[in-house]
Amino acid sequence: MEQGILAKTDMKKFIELLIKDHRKVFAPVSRKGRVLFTEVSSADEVKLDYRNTDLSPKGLFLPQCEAICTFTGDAFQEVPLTKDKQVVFGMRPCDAAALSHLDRVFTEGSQKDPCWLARRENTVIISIACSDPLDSCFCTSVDGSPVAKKGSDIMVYTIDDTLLFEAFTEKGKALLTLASSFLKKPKESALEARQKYESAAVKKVPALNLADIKEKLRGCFDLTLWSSIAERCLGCGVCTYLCPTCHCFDITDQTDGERGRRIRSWDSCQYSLFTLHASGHNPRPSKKERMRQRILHKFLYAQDNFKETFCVGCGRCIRSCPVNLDIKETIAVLAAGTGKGA
Amino acid sequence: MDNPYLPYPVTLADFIIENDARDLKTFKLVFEKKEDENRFSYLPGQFAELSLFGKGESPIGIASSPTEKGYLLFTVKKTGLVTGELHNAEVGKKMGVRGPLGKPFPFEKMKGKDIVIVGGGFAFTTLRSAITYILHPDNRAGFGKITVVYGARTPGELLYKKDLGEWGHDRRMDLHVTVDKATDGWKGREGLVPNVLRDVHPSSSNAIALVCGPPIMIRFTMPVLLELGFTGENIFLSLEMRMKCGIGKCGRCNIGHRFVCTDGPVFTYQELQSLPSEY
Amino acid sequence: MEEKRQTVQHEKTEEGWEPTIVAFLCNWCSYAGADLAGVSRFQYQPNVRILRVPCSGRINPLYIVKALQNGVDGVLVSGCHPGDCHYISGNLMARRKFALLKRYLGYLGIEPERVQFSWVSAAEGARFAELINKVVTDVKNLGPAKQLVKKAL
Amino acid sequence: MEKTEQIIRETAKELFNSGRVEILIGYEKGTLPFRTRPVFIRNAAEADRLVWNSWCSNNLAVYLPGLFEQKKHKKNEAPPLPPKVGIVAKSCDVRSVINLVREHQIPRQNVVIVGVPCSGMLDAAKIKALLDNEVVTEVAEDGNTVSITGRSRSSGTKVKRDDVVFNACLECCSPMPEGVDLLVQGTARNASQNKYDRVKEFESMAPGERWNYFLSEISRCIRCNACRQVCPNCYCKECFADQTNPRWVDAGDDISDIMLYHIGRIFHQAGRCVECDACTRACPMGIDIRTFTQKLACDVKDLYNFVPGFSPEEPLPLCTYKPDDKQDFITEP
Repeated sequence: MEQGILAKTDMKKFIELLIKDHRKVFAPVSRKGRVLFTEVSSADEVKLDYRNTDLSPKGLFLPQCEAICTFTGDAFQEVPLTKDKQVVFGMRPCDAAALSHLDRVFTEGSQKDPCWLARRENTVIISIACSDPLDSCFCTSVDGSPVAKKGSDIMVYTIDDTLLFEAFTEKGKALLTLASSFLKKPKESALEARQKYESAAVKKVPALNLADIKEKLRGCFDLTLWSSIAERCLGCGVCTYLCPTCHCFDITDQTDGERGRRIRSWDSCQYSLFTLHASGHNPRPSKKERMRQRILHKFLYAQDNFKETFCVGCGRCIRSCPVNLDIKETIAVLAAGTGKGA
Repeated sequence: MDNPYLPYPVTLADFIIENDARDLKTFKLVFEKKEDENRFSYLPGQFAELSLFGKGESPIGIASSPTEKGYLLFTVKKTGLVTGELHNAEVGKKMGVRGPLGKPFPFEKMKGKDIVIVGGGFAFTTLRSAITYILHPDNRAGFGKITVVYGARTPGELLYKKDLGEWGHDRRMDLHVTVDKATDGWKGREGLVPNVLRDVHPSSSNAIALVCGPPIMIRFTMPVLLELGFTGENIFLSLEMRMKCGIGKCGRCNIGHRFVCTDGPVFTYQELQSLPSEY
Repeated sequence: MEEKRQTVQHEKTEEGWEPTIVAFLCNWCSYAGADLAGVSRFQYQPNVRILRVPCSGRINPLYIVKALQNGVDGVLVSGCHPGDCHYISGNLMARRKFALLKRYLGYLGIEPERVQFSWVSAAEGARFAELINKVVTDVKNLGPAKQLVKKAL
Repeated sequence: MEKTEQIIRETAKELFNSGRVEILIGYEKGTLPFRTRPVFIRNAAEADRLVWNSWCSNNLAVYLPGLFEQKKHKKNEAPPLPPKVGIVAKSCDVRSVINLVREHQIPRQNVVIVGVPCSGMLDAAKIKALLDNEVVTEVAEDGNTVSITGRSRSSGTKVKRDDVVFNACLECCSPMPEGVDLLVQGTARNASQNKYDRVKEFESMAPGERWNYFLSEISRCIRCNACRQVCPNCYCKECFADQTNPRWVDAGDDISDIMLYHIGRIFHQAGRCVECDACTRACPMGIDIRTFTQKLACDVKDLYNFVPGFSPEEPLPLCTYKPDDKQDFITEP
């Protein structure tokens, strides 16, 4: 089943069906003024009229901390990969696009990441098209859109009191087929409404001029501008931890007497310890180099390696930076600076 | 699917103290399972994550050659948590090895060519692997003249003294060992590696240079190699970076868009010049 | 500090449970007091593990919190009586830290009896034995520590 | 406020023209509505970037230790002179500066403190909550009234200014900066008389409830370290939380580790915290850190009658003692 209409009042049934089908359902839930993806047990908790979750949903696939193996003394044991079937309901297209970027990192190259793969394969992503972007959103300037399908299995459009579902992957279609008993076939008018919705939504996103940004950034590594850009940075990890495409991690051992586990946990290129050698040498010794790494990784290195910009324009880093460092502005300043050959 | 984050179980079979400062030891590791040894198929220049449960992992260049069957050698300097623990380890200690990781020296490209090997200090490890590999009777004929220039600060800091002794008598190669500062009883050369290299003056025609050493040595060796006529694509260097995953995912060892763990650690001088100097 | 973390592995059941208490004792007074208690054959409860420190002023409040995280049921810190510090004012400086820490942990909702502070001189073997008995009884009444305790692996 | 802003700009220009400062840290317009951000001004011409309004909530003192960090220099050369730095500071920020001087992190003679009387900064989270988390499009101030407009509402919701001011500002005991070099003319809010109401309120809860609150707040922590990085007092070269040998705080997901980090960090502020609220404001997860920093400030005042950030000479309470300090907490067998 590729399309279906669900009355908003029937959402409860839909979520219940998913849970009955032995799937964990994650959806945006409002808690103390923050909206976060949380496992839900009923549709009542789900908040669909949110704009962007405070934390990106990347943690559902790359948890902040997960065990790679456990050990007792010198003998180790593999941690079995997850087999849980999951549905993420109500993801924003920008976050879904970020997942497809991360798929490139974790599944390409000579070695694949089994933990990431297991979670991705067992999860159906139901995205919800965006109609009311924030001032800090800029998805359309980084190859995205409030209705982009990349990374999602199903897209949901809110049309009046109904939700229009459209599936475009096998996983997505299978899920809709499962719910076919209470999904109605959409009328022509609904599809027209969707099209209007799409074009209206795209226009609402503030647009930047990021044309040729990759070429402009290519010559900016040695610009003195980096010092002034990074000057106000405080070196916390907010931007990277909230970012849906930042995926750097650390591997450390945790012990409890003889027993222990090897864990991988989020790490941030903004921390000085990130690249510190045991000898004391640090290739990125100050916040200038670390800021440069973050920006160029997203806009240049990822382009070189994957032909993708590892920024999806969700605006989280802009909204939550304690000192209002704005990646949009940074890029603009750099692009201008390269032109001048400063 | 194999989990690339899991090590192969190995046992510490032996170790030797390499230097007077006693902070460099070469560890001989033996796979617990024969099939793991077969799966761990490597070439000189590659590295592996040494894994000590409870302490963590540390990326170390492989010092043994694949022609040395039955064991792996790693020369490790005592610096951090993992290497400190390793230095305290006793024979029989169970640990892990994850790899092989990274790209080896370009043996395809080196075939039939003269090889100039320049090493300094403790960075000689993967070069030892390369020399041993090249000198092996099965491989020696595949390469031309072998010239090795190796230096350390003092005689006591030279690695692999046994190998150096044997290679010194080996007519199949031309070995020049030097020290920055001679001590009593040192009969060999005294002088910095770049200067010795200039003296030795190996031919650059149909030749490849492999260079590993501390940054300062690299900085002064490069002009000499260029002077000798080596071009950027014929000089190969091995880099070091802080690493965790070793498979290009964890995001910390990049120089520009290249990852030292997967695209390196061996790079041509030409490649390095096109990359930012952030290492 | 012992490098390897060793969660105190006792069954956290009320039945047959015996608390584990860590006592940080200053070298000059309280540790000597404990010694005297032993030499004098004063009986006290066996639940205490003693860590000798140069001075109560050496105790970083983090040690105390870390001990609780590692699963001890109670912490006792004891130094020289005010005025008797071998380093003149170590215990007086420490007193301020301890006063704040005691209040702070209580504020977070941790039972005040979990962390106790006292002064014991080298001559007070009997006082030391009584102190231990009191602390052990207090902690026994509280039951096993559950807050702030790290999960066993 | 506009007048204050003008005076700040003029003051800055004078400071540059007279050569009293080389760098001035102040606030400039942010890239988002209802935000300002730190700016480093380096000459008189740039001074017009400076702004002053109700969104100047950052504590700029956090940048000072970095500016005075000893730069690397050649062995045979004299070390470079420390810079002459100006800083635009609210009273809480001034207290941070003075505390940094007290802790010998910055040389007082090289800092020109431009104090600005503070009427309390506006709390965007409170405003957002008033509009039921709708996108706020306009916040207009008129004396003690604030009018808030949301994206889908045409008319402004009017509230008392104090309803949308940060809690920390409501409880501020000294909105008028003290010990500054230049005091910008302006009016400050009245000093609060009911200090530590939140602490008292929290203490009135049962211990179990208090613990559960602590647990639920800390469980939202994502370990981004923002609370530490924005704190002017957190200048340690190596934080205990980053040490690996011994490793105090594991990288894992055990809540006790995260608690240990917060307890350790907050307790390290005992007698030093000036209650500027920077940690709470920086937290991307909205953790109520303030309830837990306040307690120590409250106890330090209560036990040792000390309020940090007023005297550059007076010993810090945890680096001194009195023979008759309270010791009613001591266990008597």
